[in-house]
Amino acid sequence: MTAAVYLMYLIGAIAFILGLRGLSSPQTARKGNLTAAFGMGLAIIASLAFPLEGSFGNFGWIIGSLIIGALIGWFSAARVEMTEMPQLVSVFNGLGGGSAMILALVEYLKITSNGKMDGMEAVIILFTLLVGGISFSGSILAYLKLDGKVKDKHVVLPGHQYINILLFVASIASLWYAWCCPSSTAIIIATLVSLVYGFSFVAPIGGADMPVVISLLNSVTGISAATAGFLYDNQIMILGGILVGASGTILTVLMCNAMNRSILNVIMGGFSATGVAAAAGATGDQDQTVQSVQAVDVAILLNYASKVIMVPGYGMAVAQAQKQAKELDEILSEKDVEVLYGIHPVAGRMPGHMNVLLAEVDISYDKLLDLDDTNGNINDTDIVLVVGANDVVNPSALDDPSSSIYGMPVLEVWKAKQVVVFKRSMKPGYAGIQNPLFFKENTKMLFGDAAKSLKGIITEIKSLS
Amino acid sequence: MTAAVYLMYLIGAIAFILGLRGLSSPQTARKGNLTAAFGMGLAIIASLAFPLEGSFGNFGWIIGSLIIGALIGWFSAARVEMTEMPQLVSVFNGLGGGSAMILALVEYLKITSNGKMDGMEAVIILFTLLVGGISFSGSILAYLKLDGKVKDKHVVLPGHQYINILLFVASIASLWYAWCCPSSTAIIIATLVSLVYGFSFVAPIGGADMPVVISLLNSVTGISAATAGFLYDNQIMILGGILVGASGTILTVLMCNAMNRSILNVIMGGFSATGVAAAAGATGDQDQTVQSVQAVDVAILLNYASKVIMVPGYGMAVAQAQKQAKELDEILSEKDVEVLYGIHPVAGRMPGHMNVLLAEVDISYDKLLDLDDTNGNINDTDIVLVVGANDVVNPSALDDPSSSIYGMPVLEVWKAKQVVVFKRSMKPGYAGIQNPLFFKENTKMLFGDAAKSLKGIITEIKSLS
Amino acid sequence: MEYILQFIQNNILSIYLVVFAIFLGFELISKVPSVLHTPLMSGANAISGIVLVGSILFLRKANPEDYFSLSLGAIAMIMAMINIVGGFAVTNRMLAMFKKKK
Amino acid sequence: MEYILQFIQNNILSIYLVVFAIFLGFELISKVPSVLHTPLMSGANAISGIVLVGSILFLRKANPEDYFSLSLGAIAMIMAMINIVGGFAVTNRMLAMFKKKK
Ligand SMILES: NC(=O)c1ccc[n+]([C@@H]2O[C@H](COP(=O)([O-])OP(=O)(O)OC[C@H]3O[C@@H](n4cnc5c(N)ncnc54)[C@H](OP(=O)(O)O)[C@@H]3O)[C@@H](O)[C@H]2O)c1
Ligand SMILES: NC(=O)c1ccc[n+]([C@@H]2O[C@H](COP(=O)([O-])OP(=O)(O)OC[C@H]3O[C@@H](n4cnc5c(N)ncnc54)[C@H](OP(=O)(O)O)[C@@H]3O)[C@@H](O)[C@H]2O)c1
Repeated sequence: MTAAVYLMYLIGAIAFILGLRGLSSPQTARKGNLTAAFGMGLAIIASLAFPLEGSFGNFGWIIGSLIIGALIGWFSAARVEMTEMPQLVSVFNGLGGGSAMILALVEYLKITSNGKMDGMEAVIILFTLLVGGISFSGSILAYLKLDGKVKDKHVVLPGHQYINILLFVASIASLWYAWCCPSSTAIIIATLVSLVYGFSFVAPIGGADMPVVISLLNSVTGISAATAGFLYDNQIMILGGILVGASGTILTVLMCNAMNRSILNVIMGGFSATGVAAAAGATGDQDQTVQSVQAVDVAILLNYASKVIMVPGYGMAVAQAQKQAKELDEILSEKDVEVLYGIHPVAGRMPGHMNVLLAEVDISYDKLLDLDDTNGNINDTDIVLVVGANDVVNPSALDDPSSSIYGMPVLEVWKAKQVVVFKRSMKPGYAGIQNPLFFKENTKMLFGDAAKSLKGIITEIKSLS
Repeated sequence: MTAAVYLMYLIGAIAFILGLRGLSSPQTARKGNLTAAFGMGLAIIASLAFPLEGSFGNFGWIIGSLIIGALIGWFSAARVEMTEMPQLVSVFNGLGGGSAMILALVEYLKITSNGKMDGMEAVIILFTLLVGGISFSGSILAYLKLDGKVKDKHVVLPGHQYINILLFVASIASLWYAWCCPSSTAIIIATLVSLVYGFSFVAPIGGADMPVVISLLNSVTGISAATAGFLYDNQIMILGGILVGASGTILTVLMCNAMNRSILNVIMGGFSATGVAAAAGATGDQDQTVQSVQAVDVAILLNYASKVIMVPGYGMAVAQAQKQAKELDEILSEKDVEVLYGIHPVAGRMPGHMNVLLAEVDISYDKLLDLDDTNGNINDTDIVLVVGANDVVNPSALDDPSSSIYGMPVLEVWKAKQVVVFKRSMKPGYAGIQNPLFFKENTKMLFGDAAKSLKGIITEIKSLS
Repeated sequence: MEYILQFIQNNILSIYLVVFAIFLGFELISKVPSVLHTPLMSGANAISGIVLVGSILFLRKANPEDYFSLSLGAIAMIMAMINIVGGFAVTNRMLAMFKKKK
Repeated sequence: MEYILQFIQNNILSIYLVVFAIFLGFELISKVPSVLHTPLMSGANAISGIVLVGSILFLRKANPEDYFSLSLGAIAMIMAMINIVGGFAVTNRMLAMFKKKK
């Protein structure tokens, strides 16, 4: 029996590995995800069947919790809008971390009430408590920020970095206390301090950096799962946790690289602070003029173009304009206009966000250009349609050392013959800074919701021909 | 102390992993190899320092053996010609397998003399003995075949496949006997049968397939090291063995794919048999004529060319003509002739063989085209110089379903304007089949040793200008 | 120090496991193309719910009278289960969109 | 069957290790470009000499009077050591040629 359970865990672990391998190609990704889910199912069954000394069963509680959790998870996943994906991932991540935290808490209480505990075991429990707690409260705040329920300025205190250092020291101290002199009071204090620290850790980080933070917290949750695995001497927990930790770490690094910022810079929230200042300056700066156009003008331009690149950004997700983009693409392709898409690695609010949107409406992979390919193609492009993107097409990143995004590689759309920018207002994007692109000679602004503007253009083109 | 030794092993294992990672790029490959060697050094030191119950020391024997082995290894590595690399790797591989085999043998004798052994332990020992023995005798025969000391026909018996099946059954039976009724006689018989089986396994496989066999035996040696690791409960042995096993397996599969043959087909030696028949036919087939030219003719052709592709093969390694190739390349490049190299994945006698040769004389990576790139470049090429290649430029692979290499992708050199083939005779290449390329209208043959022919061309070109 | 050395000695296999898993994780993830980063994030997130295994084992051992432990354990389980089911389901939804097109 | 189940139970960690190492090996090796296949082959070959560790441990435990075991153990060691030193040295020689050019 024991051997059978061990084998189930082992197969589950292999399924995790194969699942992640599957995720490395779009063709096999879906199967990969299901493989990983299958591995998880095996791990759950194995845990229910595990021959446990001193087990009281409690299967009523267990099955009940499983069902409740599954139902809640299933319905939230089925109901969520694609634009709210970052928020959902963030909440789920917090729940995983919270679960690890509670587990560490109850294990601590159980072990201390049974007598003394082994030193290393206590270290593992307390570490799990700390990282789980940080992940829980941090993710919840990240969710609130992403959802716009909490604004940066509501939670940032003056000298916040020093407060964070203090809180960090305080959590280590409270953990140490819970280690040396075990008591329920000690552990409850330690839990609270960890939670406050997680919250305060995320507080000064700018809303624009939330995806990075979520990915970081994701890796933290993974680590807490892995350390909990040590507690139960359970290999699939260790493996699963580490895989998540690796994934979170790599994604964090990739995102930071794509924004040309260090992880420390993100955590210190330096970006947000300067961003706010710059934004204030930007809105005051109204003496430059922009050329505003109507849908019909853009339709005429497109009618004479032979190569068009569309650059989607967060605004496309907000307006859900991908269907209209696809429709325009089809109409233009019929007229032998070449339509391509320039995808910036951090366009939108999650890595690969734009790819998901465009995949939703069946736009072929071959039309998607990455950063370098887009810039290589830009010179002989007649029109670039910037649909709800802003920071990722900001020339300041290249030529203004005082800009907070200076150094981030961007799509150099201004090198095309014409640029049309779709947005609703002159408001800045997530980085909160002004975009000189809008004032360039070859840039036209088409104000309004992106989906509506695209629809307008489509109608005009149809009436032209 | 124990912990320190454990850590040393662990660091050694990490060094192996990092070393192999380093090997994945030419820039880091050398460092990778040294990292792996460092890991091995740590593993040796850890084994010497390991706190062992019931150790008698015997450090004289140990250090002596280490020194003797190191000296022999070092000098054979330093002395070997680059062309003899396959032979050397094959011998080294056999030694590794042989070492595992002897170890299994002595452990068996020791344990049986001390009383009964645990069933699973015996299985591990006997398995190590089997694979180690196969690897040892198989590699030695592969070495002899590669070196031309043994010809295929000397060792192939009629109905060899049935003999091999019988021998396999015999070795399993003898192992089973050594398992159920331990005795020195039993184990010595089992060892001998394993050795004979390994020898007989390699015997029917054609000389041309030796690289595949070596790679396969390499993976077998790895497996024997890994199982021996189970015996000593030693993780670095398990890891090292498995890494080698994986590497050998992948290389075997890649080579088979590049030749468009299944591994079973290679092992059954089907290739060699048809090869021999075809070769006999080929030498008799003298009614077609070839156009034989002199160095001066080729020099004139080259003088008017603007794009030249050189296709090196095993003959370049034999003639050590890479220096002359480089010299010709430099002279032509000065005259603004574009010189590229078409590298077939199985040209030569080892995977990557040509790359090693050309690297030896500092030819830049950018000039090396792989199979697809070469074929893409061939149409506007003025002259292809086939320097000692044969099978890899054989059009039968594409258009003659009866050919033994039918289906293998080849370099389609005959699509170039002119082809010059450098070889010493009309003898076939390693696959032993005739090459219709030699009889094409746009093919010229330059007979003689490749290095001498190239030197002749260089002299002529210099005198022309 | 004493603790740590002792721990290393007793858990050397688990330490190997951790090291191998870390390398394996990095090799696997670094192959994922940026197109798939969002699904990767949510898929990995679902896997982090593996902590559920711990809460099942805890609950099975908990004293059936001790409602405090039972409730906390059940909460931990529910949280992890939401993470798992929700994570895999949402990833599947995202990837379904990719698949349609092929 | 009994044996095997017992073995699995007692060696589950080592089995995990093997499984992870296999995956890791395949991920690592499949990244090596064909240019480097010959050095990979000889480098991997050198690593297979790790069986030396076994022969060292064997020799250290062998009875100093038992010349039969000592000689066989020494032969095993010498063979493995040739494999190691020769393998790494020859790989280094090959790779040195690659490096020169950069
Ligand atoms: N993708 C990631 O993984 C990731 C991670 C971390 C940070 N970020 C950050 O997120 C930002 C992404 O850049 P981005 O260019 O995609 O977006 P952005 O800079 O945030 O700009 C989005 C633009 O879309 C416009 N917009 C919003 N709703 C719209 C609608 N319904 N119709 C038309 N336009 C609409 C907005 O202007 P109006 O309000 O005037 O309409 C805004 O200027 C970068 O700063 C990046 O660093 C991304
Ligand atoms: N690379 C690998 O990993 C690998 C693995 C397994 C099998 N193989 C097999 O090996 C073969 C490789 O093909 P290949 O085209 O490179 O070689 P090949 O077909 O063996 O032909 C080599 C040619 O070089 C000529 N040659 C030998 N010495 C020469 C010298 N000193 N000067 C001039 N020419 C000389 C020979 O003709 P003369 O005798 O008339 O001079 C011979 O025709 C394939 O059949 C492949 O399947 C390779």
